[in-house]
Amino acid sequence: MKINAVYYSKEALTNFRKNWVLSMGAVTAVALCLIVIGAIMFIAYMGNQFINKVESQIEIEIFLKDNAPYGQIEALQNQIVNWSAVKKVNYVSKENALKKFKIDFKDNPEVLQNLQGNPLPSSFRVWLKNPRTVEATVKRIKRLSIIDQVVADKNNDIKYGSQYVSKLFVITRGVSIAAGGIVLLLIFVSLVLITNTIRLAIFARRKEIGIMKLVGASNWFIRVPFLFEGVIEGALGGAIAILILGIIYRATIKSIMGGKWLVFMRIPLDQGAFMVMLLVLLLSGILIGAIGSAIALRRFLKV
Amino acid sequence: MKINAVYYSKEALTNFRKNWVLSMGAVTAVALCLIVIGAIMFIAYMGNQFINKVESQIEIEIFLKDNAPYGQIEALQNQIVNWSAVKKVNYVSKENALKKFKIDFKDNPEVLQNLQGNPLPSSFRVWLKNPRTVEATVKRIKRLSIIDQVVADKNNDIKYGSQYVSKLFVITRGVSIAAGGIVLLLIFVSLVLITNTIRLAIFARRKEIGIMKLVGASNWFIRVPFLFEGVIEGALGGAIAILILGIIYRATIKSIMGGKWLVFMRIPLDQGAFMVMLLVLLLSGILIGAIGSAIALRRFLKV
Amino acid sequence: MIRLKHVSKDYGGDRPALTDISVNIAKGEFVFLVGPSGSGKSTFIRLLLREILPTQGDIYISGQDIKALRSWKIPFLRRNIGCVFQDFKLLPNKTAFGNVAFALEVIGRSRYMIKKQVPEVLRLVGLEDKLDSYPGELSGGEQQRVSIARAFVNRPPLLLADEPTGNLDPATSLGVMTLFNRINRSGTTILIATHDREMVDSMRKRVIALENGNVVRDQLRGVYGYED
Amino acid sequence: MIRLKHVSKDYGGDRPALTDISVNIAKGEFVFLVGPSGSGKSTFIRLLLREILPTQGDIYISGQDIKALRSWKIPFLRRNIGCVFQDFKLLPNKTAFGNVAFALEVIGRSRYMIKKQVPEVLRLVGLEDKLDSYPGELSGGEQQRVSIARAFVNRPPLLLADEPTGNLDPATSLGVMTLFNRINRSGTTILIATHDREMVDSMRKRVIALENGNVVRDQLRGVYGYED
Ligand SMILES: Nc1ncnc2c1ncn2[C@@H]1O[C@H](COP(=O)(O)OP(=O)(O)OP(=O)(O)O)[C@@H](O)[C@H]1O
Ligand SMILES: Nc1ncnc2c1ncn2[C@@H]1O[C@H](COP(=O)(O)OP(=O)(O)OP(=O)(O)O)[C@@H](O)[C@H]1O
Ligand SMILES: [Mg+2]
Ligand SMILES: [Mg+2]
Repeated sequence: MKINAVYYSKEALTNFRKNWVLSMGAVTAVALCLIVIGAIMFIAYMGNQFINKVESQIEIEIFLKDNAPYGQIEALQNQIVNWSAVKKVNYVSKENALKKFKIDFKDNPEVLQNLQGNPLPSSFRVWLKNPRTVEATVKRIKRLSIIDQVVADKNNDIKYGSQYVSKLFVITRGVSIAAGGIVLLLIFVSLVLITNTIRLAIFARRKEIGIMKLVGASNWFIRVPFLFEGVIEGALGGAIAILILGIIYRATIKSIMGGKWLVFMRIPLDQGAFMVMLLVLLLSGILIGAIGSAIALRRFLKV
Repeated sequence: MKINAVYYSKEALTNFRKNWVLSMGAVTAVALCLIVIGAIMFIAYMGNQFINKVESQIEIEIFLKDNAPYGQIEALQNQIVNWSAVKKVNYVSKENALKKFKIDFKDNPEVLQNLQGNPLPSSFRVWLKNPRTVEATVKRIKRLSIIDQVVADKNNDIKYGSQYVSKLFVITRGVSIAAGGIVLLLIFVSLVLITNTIRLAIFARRKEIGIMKLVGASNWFIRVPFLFEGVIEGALGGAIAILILGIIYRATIKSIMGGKWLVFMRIPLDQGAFMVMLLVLLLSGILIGAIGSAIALRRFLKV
Repeated sequence: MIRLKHVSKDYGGDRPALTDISVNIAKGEFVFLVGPSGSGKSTFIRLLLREILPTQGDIYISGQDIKALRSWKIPFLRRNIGCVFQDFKLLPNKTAFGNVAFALEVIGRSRYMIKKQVPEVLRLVGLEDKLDSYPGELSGGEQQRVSIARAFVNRPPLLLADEPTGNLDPATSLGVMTLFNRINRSGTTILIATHDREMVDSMRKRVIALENGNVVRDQLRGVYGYED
Repeated sequence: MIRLKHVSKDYGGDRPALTDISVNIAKGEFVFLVGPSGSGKSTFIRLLLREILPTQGDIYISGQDIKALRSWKIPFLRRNIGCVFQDFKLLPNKTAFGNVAFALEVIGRSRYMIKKQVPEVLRLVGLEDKLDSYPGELSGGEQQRVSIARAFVNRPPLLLADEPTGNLDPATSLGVMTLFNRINRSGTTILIATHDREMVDSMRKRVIALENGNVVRDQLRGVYGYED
């Protein structure tokens, strides 16, 4: 029905203009909620990037016997490097280990003074594609037949900071749960608020709705313009949220990325991901508007 | 005017009952916003406690010469312990230092194997009342005349993890600014939403307001019931928020305090502080209701 | 066209608004519904529009039991009934044109038809220069005339009017009555609730008189009655 | 009591609603304001209530220039003017009692006085059994009578009424007119805008006739005029 589509849109737009206060109420409600959600999404994204970065530093150290034969060492490396879970295997010679030790302990000269010769072993450092496979991989290394010929004591000399790793995963999970929970709560809050706003808007026009019914308008004829209006308001709210978040982003990104206080977690910011986030916000706005008015209408437009 | 107080309250209550949808809209808006604000306040409180705990572990170490005379050492301790900024000064003997070193390095047997005799110095550990005074206190220690007789090299042997300390303060500041910002944003959001809701409520009754004016009601006569109504709605919203936060608190406090995933930051939870928080929420609700309706009224009740 | 069988309506007050009303109105009739204030005239009309349901009895319009009507069919019933409401019931955010056009939009008339018919019908009630005024900008009588125009713009087979001349001066009232008469002659059934003694007396149509919710008189070619 | 000096009101339409009106109404007079629909009667009354301001000219009530009135004084002006509105203007969430009581609450009458006077005045208009009905539960004529009761419950020195009998049957109209007459005899100035020819003709009071916003007749002991 071509005429009706025209009628509905015209009607929705007219109502929007006529009931300026009501409409702007709904729009600001959507916009504010989406701004908060967007900000939290952004922070969660940054936090996730940060955690990924930390996780990517998880490594397995295999300390080698001083007297392990060179051929066996090479064989071990060739085996491990071919596993699908493994990203990279580095060999650290005794000399390099000592250099690193000296750097690490440069503040404790009394320890270094007492160092005789080079007591440090050579080692492999194994990085994984997915840090969560670290325990499985360690087990697999220990099961290798070759391992006993290269490592003195396979229970002590294969290390991956087990305590540190499990604690990190626990934090990661806690933080994701908390962030997800807050975002869900806020989506719920905004949905309730928008339903409320639209319900109020409909409530304010309940007399008009009654009149329409008396003149013979069918329920859908009355409902559709309200739905359209909700969608318009949601979309407008989403657009405003995007605009404001964009401005905030432009204003603060320099101080976040280049500034002092977060410099220790320099995170690569993906422009594409940011764009996707904005698109998600706009769509959420539209969805919220549609769902909100649908809920509001259900209550008030019984015959 | 006794009659008027009665009239106003009666009027506000009647309106509240009559305009159930509008009123519950405002109440849920207040409640939801306050729940989110309360949750964030709670998290911020916990975070603050956590940071306080970390900060309270900041200490200054003064490594003493092996050949420092006992009298001088005692004099130094007596001097420092009397400073108002200082909470506690502990003496760590050479033997205790070695014990601790052995515990710290139990995973690096190759280091311990090479340790001959006891190369570790004895030391003072100084805790401060306010960790932020650490740099000033270190400077003050260095300025002491007695210091050169006890310490071999006062620039290297007085340590307080300067890097670590300044980074911690930066994080602390960042986190407080972020939390404060989010709470402020949310207060603003809730104020806007509540003003909106009440404005809609007034908008829905603009005809009634017009009639009241025509019958000779003064502006304050019309305004006060709306203000009362806003306060009632705000208080009710605050009460609901408190109720729900209380339920959430009871349900989760066990898993937070006793559970696994936050066990590493065991924080003392002050019941009193929690009660104060709830009270603040209730008052905020009332205030938000009053301010919200005041703002809404300003716009609609010009003569 | 209209058949009421032992219809009662009780709002829950001291006494029912209508008690055991049985009335038949044939297609093409012109009927006045008279009675003192509060006697149940508006209630009668609201029952026919299915705005309210009778407490007892059955109501048939064009042979259809409107009590048993499925709720989604109600709009279609109402599209066949033009109604002038006592309190006008105009949409405040539509102009006079928009309010009348709405009755046509609802039944899916083309924009061309709307653009043609609405100004014509508004001219008939003497509002050709108020097309773009909102109800808030119209005088009481002008609003009433918009309401009348809306009621018969889509030529419904049944026209109900509650106090259609309450806010009109005698000259305009006469014009409106002439209009109703003309519409009636084209076959439309007309039921008018009114207090306008002059009008009723001069038209000499069928008069149904209500009092305290009872039909006290049903007279062909009747007069207003109720001598003061 | 009322003095209009060259008052014009232009809403911005094709032609002004009132043009250069000069009228004096003395204290204690009883005046009918007649004229066809849209001639400016309601506008005249809204000007006196300072609901709207005149485009030109000055309006004095009890010697006070109401155009120059400070906005916080307006409620006090209105408390001295009882007004019956054409569209009733009842508060939908107050009962008949509540609506009438409101006019007394506004001026700070004691609850005792309110409890005594309101039922009395509602009895005068024949609504003693509708005290607890909300406007939505009242018939058109009943709402109009609540509006009348509210207008004079606080015995204002000036009573304005816009179409006070438009929704009333002739018998009730007569009762209301008798009431107005009685109120007038106690010294209250009364101005009634109406289309009710019978009423105007039978009362023989001063008649001011408007047409297209102009005073076309101002006649002591006049009649409705306008022969059809
Ligand atoms: N919604 C309602 N709830 C309760 N009582 C009602 C309701 N509507 C009408 N009434 C009562 O029913 C009676 C008949 O009302 P109705 O509106 O039918 O009268 P009417 O004949 O149209 O009167 P009028 O000429 O004054 O318009 C009145 O006494 C009225 O108070
Ligand atoms: N707010 C407004 N904006 C624009 N025009 C208006 C407004 N109010 C009234 N008018 C116009 O002013 C003219 C006079 O209106 P008014 O209400 O005074 O007439 P009236 O004499 O009371 O008529 P009725 O007997 O029909 O009530 C009318 O043509 C009307 O359309
Ligand atoms: Mg009626
Ligand atoms: Mg008028």
